[in-house]
Amino acid sequence: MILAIIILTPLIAATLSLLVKKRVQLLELFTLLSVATCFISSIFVVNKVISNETYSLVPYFSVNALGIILLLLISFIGLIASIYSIGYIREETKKQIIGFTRVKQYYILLNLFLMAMFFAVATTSPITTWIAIEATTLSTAFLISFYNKSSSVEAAWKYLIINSVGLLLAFFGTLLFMSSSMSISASHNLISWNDLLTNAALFNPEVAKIAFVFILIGYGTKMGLVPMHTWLPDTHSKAPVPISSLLSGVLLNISFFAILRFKIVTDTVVGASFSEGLLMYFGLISILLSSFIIYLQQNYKRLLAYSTIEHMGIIALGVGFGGAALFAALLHMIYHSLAKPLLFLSSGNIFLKYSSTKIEKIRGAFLAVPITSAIFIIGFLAITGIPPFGMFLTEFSILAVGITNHPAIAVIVLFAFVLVFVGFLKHITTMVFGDKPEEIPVGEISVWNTLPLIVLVIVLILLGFYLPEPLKILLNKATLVY
Amino acid sequence: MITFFAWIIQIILVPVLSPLFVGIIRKIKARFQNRKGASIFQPYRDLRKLFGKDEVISKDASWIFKYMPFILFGTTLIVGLSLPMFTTFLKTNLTGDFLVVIYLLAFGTFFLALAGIDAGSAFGGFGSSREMTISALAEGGLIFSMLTLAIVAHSTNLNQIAISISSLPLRSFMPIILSFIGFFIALLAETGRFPFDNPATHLELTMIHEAMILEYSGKRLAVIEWAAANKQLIFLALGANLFFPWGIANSLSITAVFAGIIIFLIKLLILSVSIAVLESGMAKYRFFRLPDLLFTSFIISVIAIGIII
Amino acid sequence: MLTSQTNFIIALIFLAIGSIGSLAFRKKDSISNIWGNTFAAAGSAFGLLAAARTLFLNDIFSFSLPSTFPILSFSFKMDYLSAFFVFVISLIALLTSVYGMGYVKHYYRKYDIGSLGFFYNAFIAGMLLVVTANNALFFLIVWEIMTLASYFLVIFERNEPKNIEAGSLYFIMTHIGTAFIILAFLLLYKSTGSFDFEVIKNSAGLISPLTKDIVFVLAFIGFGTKAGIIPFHIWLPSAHPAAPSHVSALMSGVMIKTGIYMFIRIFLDILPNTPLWWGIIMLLVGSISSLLGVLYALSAHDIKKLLAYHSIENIGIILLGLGSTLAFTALGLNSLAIVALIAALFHTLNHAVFKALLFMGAGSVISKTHTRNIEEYGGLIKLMPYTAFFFLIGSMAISALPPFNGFASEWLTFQSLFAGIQSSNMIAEWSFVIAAGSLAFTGGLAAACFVKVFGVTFLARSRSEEASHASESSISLKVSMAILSILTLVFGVLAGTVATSLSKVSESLNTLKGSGVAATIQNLSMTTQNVFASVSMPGILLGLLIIITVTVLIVNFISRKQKEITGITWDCGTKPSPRAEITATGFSRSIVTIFRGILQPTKQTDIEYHDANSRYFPKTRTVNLETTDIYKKYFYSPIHKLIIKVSQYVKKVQSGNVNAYVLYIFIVLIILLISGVIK
Amino acid sequence: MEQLIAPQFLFIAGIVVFLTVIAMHLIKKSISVVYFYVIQSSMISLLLLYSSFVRHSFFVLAVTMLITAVKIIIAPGFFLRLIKKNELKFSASSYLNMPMTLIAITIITAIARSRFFHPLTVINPTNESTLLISIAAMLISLFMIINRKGALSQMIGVLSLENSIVSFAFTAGLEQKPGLELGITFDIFVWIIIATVFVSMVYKKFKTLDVTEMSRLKG
Repeated sequence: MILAIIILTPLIAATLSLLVKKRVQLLELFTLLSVATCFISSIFVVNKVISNETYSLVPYFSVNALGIILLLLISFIGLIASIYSIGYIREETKKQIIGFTRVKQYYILLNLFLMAMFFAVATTSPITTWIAIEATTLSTAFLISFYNKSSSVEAAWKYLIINSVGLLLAFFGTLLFMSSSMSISASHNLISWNDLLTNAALFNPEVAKIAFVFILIGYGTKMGLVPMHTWLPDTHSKAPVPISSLLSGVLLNISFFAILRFKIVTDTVVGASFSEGLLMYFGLISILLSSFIIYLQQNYKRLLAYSTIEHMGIIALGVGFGGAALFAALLHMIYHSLAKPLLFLSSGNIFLKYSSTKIEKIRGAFLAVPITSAIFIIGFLAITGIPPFGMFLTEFSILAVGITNHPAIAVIVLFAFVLVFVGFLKHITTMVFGDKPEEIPVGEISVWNTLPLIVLVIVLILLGFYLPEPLKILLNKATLVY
Repeated sequence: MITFFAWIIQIILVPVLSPLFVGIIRKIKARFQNRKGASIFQPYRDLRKLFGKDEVISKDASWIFKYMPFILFGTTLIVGLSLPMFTTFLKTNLTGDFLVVIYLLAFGTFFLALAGIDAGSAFGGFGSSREMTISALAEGGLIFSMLTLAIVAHSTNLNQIAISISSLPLRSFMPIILSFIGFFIALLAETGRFPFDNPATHLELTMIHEAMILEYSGKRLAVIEWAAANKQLIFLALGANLFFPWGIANSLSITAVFAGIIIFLIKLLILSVSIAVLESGMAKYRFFRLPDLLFTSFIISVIAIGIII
Repeated sequence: MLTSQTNFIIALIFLAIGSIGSLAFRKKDSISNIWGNTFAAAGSAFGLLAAARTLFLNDIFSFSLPSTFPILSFSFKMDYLSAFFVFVISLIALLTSVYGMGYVKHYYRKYDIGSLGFFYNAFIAGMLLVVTANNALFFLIVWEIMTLASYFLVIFERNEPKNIEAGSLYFIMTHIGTAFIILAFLLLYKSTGSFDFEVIKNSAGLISPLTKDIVFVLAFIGFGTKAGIIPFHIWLPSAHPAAPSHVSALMSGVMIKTGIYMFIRIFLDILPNTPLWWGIIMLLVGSISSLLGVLYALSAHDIKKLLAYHSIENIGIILLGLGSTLAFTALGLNSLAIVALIAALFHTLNHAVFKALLFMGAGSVISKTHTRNIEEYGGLIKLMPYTAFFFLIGSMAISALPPFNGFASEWLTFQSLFAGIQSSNMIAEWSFVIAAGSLAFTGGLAAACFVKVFGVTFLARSRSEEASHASESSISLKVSMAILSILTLVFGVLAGTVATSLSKVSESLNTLKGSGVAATIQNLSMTTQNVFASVSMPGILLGLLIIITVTVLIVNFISRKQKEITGITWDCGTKPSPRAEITATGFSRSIVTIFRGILQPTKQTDIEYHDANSRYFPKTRTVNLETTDIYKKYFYSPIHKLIIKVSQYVKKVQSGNVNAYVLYIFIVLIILLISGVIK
Repeated sequence: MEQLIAPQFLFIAGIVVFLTVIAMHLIKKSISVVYFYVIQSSMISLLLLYSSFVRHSFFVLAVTMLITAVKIIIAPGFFLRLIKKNELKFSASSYLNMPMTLIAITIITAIARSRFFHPLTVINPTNESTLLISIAAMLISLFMIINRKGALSQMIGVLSLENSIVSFAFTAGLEQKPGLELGITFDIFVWIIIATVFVSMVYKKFKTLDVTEMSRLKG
C-alpha cells in the first residue's frame, strides 16, 4: 500500500499544480508535501524490507534491498532539491528571468520527474523499467531547456538524441533478455526480473553476451560512462541547479541499478568475469578521461558534471573488481548521491550571487557567501576523497580489492584520483579565496537556499564517521544479491 | 704532585708562548725582506702597551661587542688544555676529542664575526662575511685531515692519537704525510696566514681578520691579539704533535717532561720557520681562488682516507 | 597517578574541547584565542605526561575501538618509539600554545581567530594520533586530517594571494606524497592480507624481496615529501613562512618529524632484514638535502623562508643518522646501528627544540616590524634585548656550537659516520665518506648563515623606520622562548642521560631487538669495539664559564685605571648611515658566487631614465639578484606542461558535434560486439 | 514456440523496412524522407494487424489501431506541418557524399550478416534471414543519425531505429503483451511531440536545422 503512495503522490501533486492559476506558493506547497510524504513512506518501507526479503505490493511493484536504498536517496535528495528550488525559483523570478508559466511548468515537470524515478525503481518487469527511464528522459528534456537560451536548447537537443539512441539500444537488449522466458508468456502476468533469473538456464550464452553488451551501452549512456557520456556535461551545466543536482545525484544511479539487475542474469548464464571485465574497463576509461578534462575546466558546473562521470566510473570499477569492492561501490554511490547535490546546490548559490558560471569570473566567494563557500569547500573535500569523509574509505577499499587482482589498473586509478584532486583544488582556491569584486553584495541569498545545504552537510559528515545499523544490513543484503 | 705541576704548565704554556712565536715569524719575514725587524719579544711589549691604553667603544655596539674578546680568549685557553703538547698522560676525555677542538674554535670565530658586524661599519661586515666563508670551507679539510689520524689510531681523542701515531711503523707513513698537507692548508686558512689573508695589512679590500677587529682598542684589542696568537700556537701544536708525535713524554719523570718541552719547542720553531719562508715566497691569492685551494685540501685528506680504508 | 593511556585520552579530549570551543566563541576574538590556546596547552601537557610515563615507567599501552566500516579499526599503540615522538610533539605544542596566546593578539579583528583555534587544536590532535595509530587505514585518515588542518593554518592569512598559492602547493605536494603512501600500504596489504601494523610485522616473512624494495621506494617518496627531503621539498620554503609563526614553529619543528617517525617505523620496525642499498640511498639523499638546504638558506632573505630551508638541512642530518642505522643493520653491526639511531632521534629532539625557538624569535621580530625581509631589520638587540638573546642561543644551537644541544647530536652523528667509514663493505665506506664530508661543510655553512641572520637582524643600526620603533615582545612570548633556550642548554649538557634513555627506545625496535650493546653510552662517552670517543658536555660548559669569568676579572683588574669612552664607529669621516652596514645579500654574495653551479644566481639590472630617448641621465637603477629554483625548472614544470598538453588533447573528445557523439556510441557498440564474440 | 506469423510475411515486412531505411539515406528532400517513414510504419502496423487476427483478441486489434494512428497519421502530420511552417525545402546535407554512404551501408550490412550477430538467430531459427535483415536495418538507421546533418532527418532516423527494433521483435517471436505494446507506443508518441517541439525551438533559435551550428558547448 505504501509503495502506491510513493508513486502516486507526485502524480497528484502534478495534476493539482496544473489547476493553479496565479499563486506560486500553492505550487511550492504541493511539491513539498508530495516529496515529504514520499520520504516518510519510504522510511516505513525500509523496516519492512529489513524484516522480509522484498516488499511487494501488487505483482507489478516490488522493492528489494538496493531498491529501497535508491528510493530513500531519491526522496531525500528530492526533498532537499525541492526546498532549494523554492528559493532558487523565487530568486530567478525576482531577476525577471522567468515568468509564472515557466515556474508552473517547472514544478509540474519536477513532480513528473520524481514520479518517473520512483516508478522506475519499483517496477518488476524490465520493459516497464525501460518505459519509466524513457519517461525520466522526456520529463527532464523541457527542464533542461528551461532558460530558453540557444545554448540550453542545444544541450536539450543533444540530451534527447543521444539518450533516445542509448535507450533504444537498451530496449533491444531487454528484448533479447526477454527471449529466454517468452515460453511462459502464456501466464497472464508480465515477465519479472525473478522470472529472468529462474529460467536463465535455458538462455543461450552467446545471445546473453550480446544482449548484455547492448544493455551496458544503452543504460551506460544514461549512466554517463565515458564513450557515451558526451550529453552529461552540456545538460548538467545548462539545466537549473536543483534539476542538475537531481540529475547527477540520483538519476544516474537508477540506470546503474538496471545494469546491475541485468548483470546477475548474465553472471548466472555466462559467469561473472565477462560482465565484470566490461564494467572495469568502462570505469577505468571514465576515470582517466574525466580526470584529465577536470584539470583544464573553465566552467564550474561542467567541472561538477565531469566529477560525476568520474564517480560513476569509480562505481563501475568497484562493481568490476567484485567481492568487497561491491559493498564499497554501493556505499560510494550513497556518498556520491549526497555529496554531489551538495556541491551543485552550493554552486547554485554562487551562481545566483555572481550570475556567471566561468571560474575566473568568481573571486572571493568566501567574503560574498561565507556559509555557502564553507560548505562548498567541505563538499570539495568530500568529493575528492579526503579522509575525514566517507569517500576516502570506499575508494581505498575498492583499490585494496583492485590491487590484489588488477594491480596495474589500481595504480593508474590512484594517480587519476590525485590528478582530479589537483585540478579541483586549483579551481576551488581561485573561486573561494582572493578579494571580492565590489559590486557583489555580501550575505547569503535566502534561508531556503542555505537550510537544505546545512542539513545535507550534517548528514554527509555523520555518514562519514558512523554507518547506521539498518543501512549496513541493507547494504549487506544488496551485496549478497548482486 | 708532579701531575698538578704538569697541569699548571699545560695551562700557562699556550698563552705564554704564543706571542713569542708571532714575534719569531715576524722576525724571519723581516730577515727575508733583508731588514733587521723588531725583536722576537716585541709582541709582549705591544700587549703591555695596549693593556695600559684607554678604550673607545662605538655607541651602536651591543654587549656582544663588549664580551667577545673574553669569549674568544677563553675558547683558545680551553683548547690549549686538551692538546697533547709535551706530555700525553694528561689524557682528559672531557674535552679531548678533535671535533670538540674544531667546534670550540668555530665558537670563537662565530662570536668574532658577530662582533665584526656589531660595530656597524662596512669593513667589519665584509671582514666577517669573508671570515665565515673561509672558515666554513676550511672546516671540511680540517675535520677530514684529523679524521685520517683518528681512523689510523681508532680513536678521536687527541692524546690517544698522539700515543698510537708515535708507535706507528715508518712504512705506513704515506697517508699521514698527505693528511698533514691538507691540515697545513687548513692551518694557513684558519690562522689567517699568507695565501688567505695578509695579517699585517689594513687595506680594506684584502684584510679579513684585521677588518673584524678594526673597531677595537685598549684592553679588548690586546685580548683579541693575544687570542689570535694563542689560536696560531694551537694550530702549530696540533700540526707538530699529531702528525710528528715523537719525543712527547709519556712517563712522569722530570727529565722526560723537560725533554718533552724542549723537543716541542724545536718542532714549533721548525713549523713557524717554514710558515715564514712560505709567506715571503708567495703572494696573497684573489678571494675567489681560495675555495679551490680549500677544496684541494679536502680532496687530499679524502685521498689519504681512501688509502687507509 | 593516572596510567599513560588515560593521560593520552584526556589529552585528546582537551584538544577536542579546545577546537570546538574556539569555534563556538568565533565572534569574540580574545575569548576564542585564550580558550583555544589554553586547551591546546593543557592537552599537550597531558600528552607530555603520557609520553613521560611510557618512556620512564615502561607503561606501554595499546587498545582499539571497533568501527562501523569493515576494514577500518581505530587501534592505538604507544610503544617507546611513539612515546618519544609524542613527547617531542607535546613539548613543542605546549610551548607554541603559550607563545600563541601572546602572538595571536596582533591578528585580532584582521582574521578569524575562531577557525585558527579550531584548526590549531585539530592539527596537534592529528599529529598525536599519527604517531600512535596502529592500523594503516586509521593512520592514513589521521595523516590527511593533519595535512588538512595544517593546510587551513597555512592559508590563515588569506588576504595575500601568495599564501593561497603556498597553501595549495603544500596541499598538492602532500597529497601526491599520500598517494605514494597509500600505494605502499596497498602493496603490504596485498602480500600480508591485513592493514594492522602488528599483523604486518609478524607476517613480514611473506613479503617478497621485490615488493619490499618497491614498498621502500614508495614509502621513501611518500614520507620524504612530508619530511621535505631535497627533490620533494618545494612546498616547504613557501608553506612554512605563510603560516602564523607559532604554527610554522610547530610545522617546522615537529610535523616534518612525523615523516621521520614513519621512516623508522616501517624500515626498522615492520620490514625485516633491510638490504644495504636502502641505507646507501638514504645517506646520499641525506647528504644532498643537508648541503643544498644550507646553500638555499644562505641565498634566502625572508627570515622564515631561511629557517624553513634550515629545516631541510636538519632533516638531511637526521637522514644521515637513519641512513647509517639502515646500513649498519644491513652489514650486521647492530651495536653501531643503535648508536646511529640514537644520534638520529637525539637530533630530531634537538632540532624540534631549537627550530621552534628560532621561529618564535622570528615571529616576535615580525610581529614588531611587520615585515619578513631581513634587509629591513637591524639594531633590534638594543630594542628587543631578550628576544635577541634567545635568538642568539637558538642560532648557536643550530650551528652546532659546543655547549648547546645541536653540538651533542651532531657529534654523535659524526661518530656514527666515522664508525661507518671503518666498516668492511667498500660501497658503504665511500657513501659514509661522502656523508661525513657533506656534514662537515654543512656545519660550517650553517654557522655562516646564522652569523648573517643574527648580525643583520639584531646588530648595528636599524635599516628601516619600522625596525627603529620595535619594542620588546610580550610576556608569554618571552616565557616560552626562555623555557626553550633553557631546554637547549639542558639537553646539551645532559646529553649523556638523554642518550641512555634513547638507547632504550632504539633497542625496542624489531630489527635491533636483543643485540648486545657493545657501544656503551654513559654521559656521552661512546666506546664501540674498536673506536673509543668521548666528550663530556658538562665539562665543556664548566670550562667555558670558569675560564671566561676568570679572564674578564683579570683583564678588568689589570686595566682598571683606563676609561671607556663611547664614540662613533669609524666610517672614513662620513656620518655613519645605515646604508654603510653589510646587508644579508652582501654577506652571502661570496658563498652564492662560489656555489653558483648549484644555485645558478641571476642578476637583472634595469635602469629608469629621466627622459626615455636621451638615455644619458638615469633616474633610478635597480639590481635584482635571485637564485633559480632548479627543481621547478627542470623537474616539476615539464611534468605540468605534459599534463596540460594531454588534457588539451583529451578535451577535443567533447567537440560539440552531435553526430560525432552518436558515432562514439556506434563505434563502441561494434568494438564490444567483435571483442565479445572473439573472447 | 509455435509460429504466430507466417515466415514469408515476416520476410516481406523485413525487406520493406530495410529498403525504406536505405531509401531514406539516398533521398535529399525531407518530405520524401517523411513519406518513406510512413511506408515503413504502415508495414509495421500491417504486421500488427496480422498478428491480432492470428491471436484474434480484440485488445490487440485496438492497440494496432492506436499504433497505426500514432505512427501513420499523427507523426507525419506533425512533420509536414513543421516543414510547411518553416519552409524547409530540402533537409541538410550529410557528412559522406553519395557513393561513400553507399559503401558504408554495404559494410554495415556485411557486419550485420556476419558471424558477430549470427548467434542471435538461434532465438527463432526458422526465419533466420529476416532477423539478420532487421538487425541490418537497425544499424543503418543508427548510421543515418550519424550521417545526416539535419535535425529532422536525425529524428526520423531515431524513429526508424525504433521501427526496425519492433520488426526484429516480431520476427524473433518476441511480441509483447498488448498492455506493454500500449506503453511503448504511448512513450513513442510523447517522444514525437517533444521532438517536434524541440525541432521548432531549434529552428526559432538557430534559424536553420543544420545540427553543425549547434556546436558551441565545447570542452
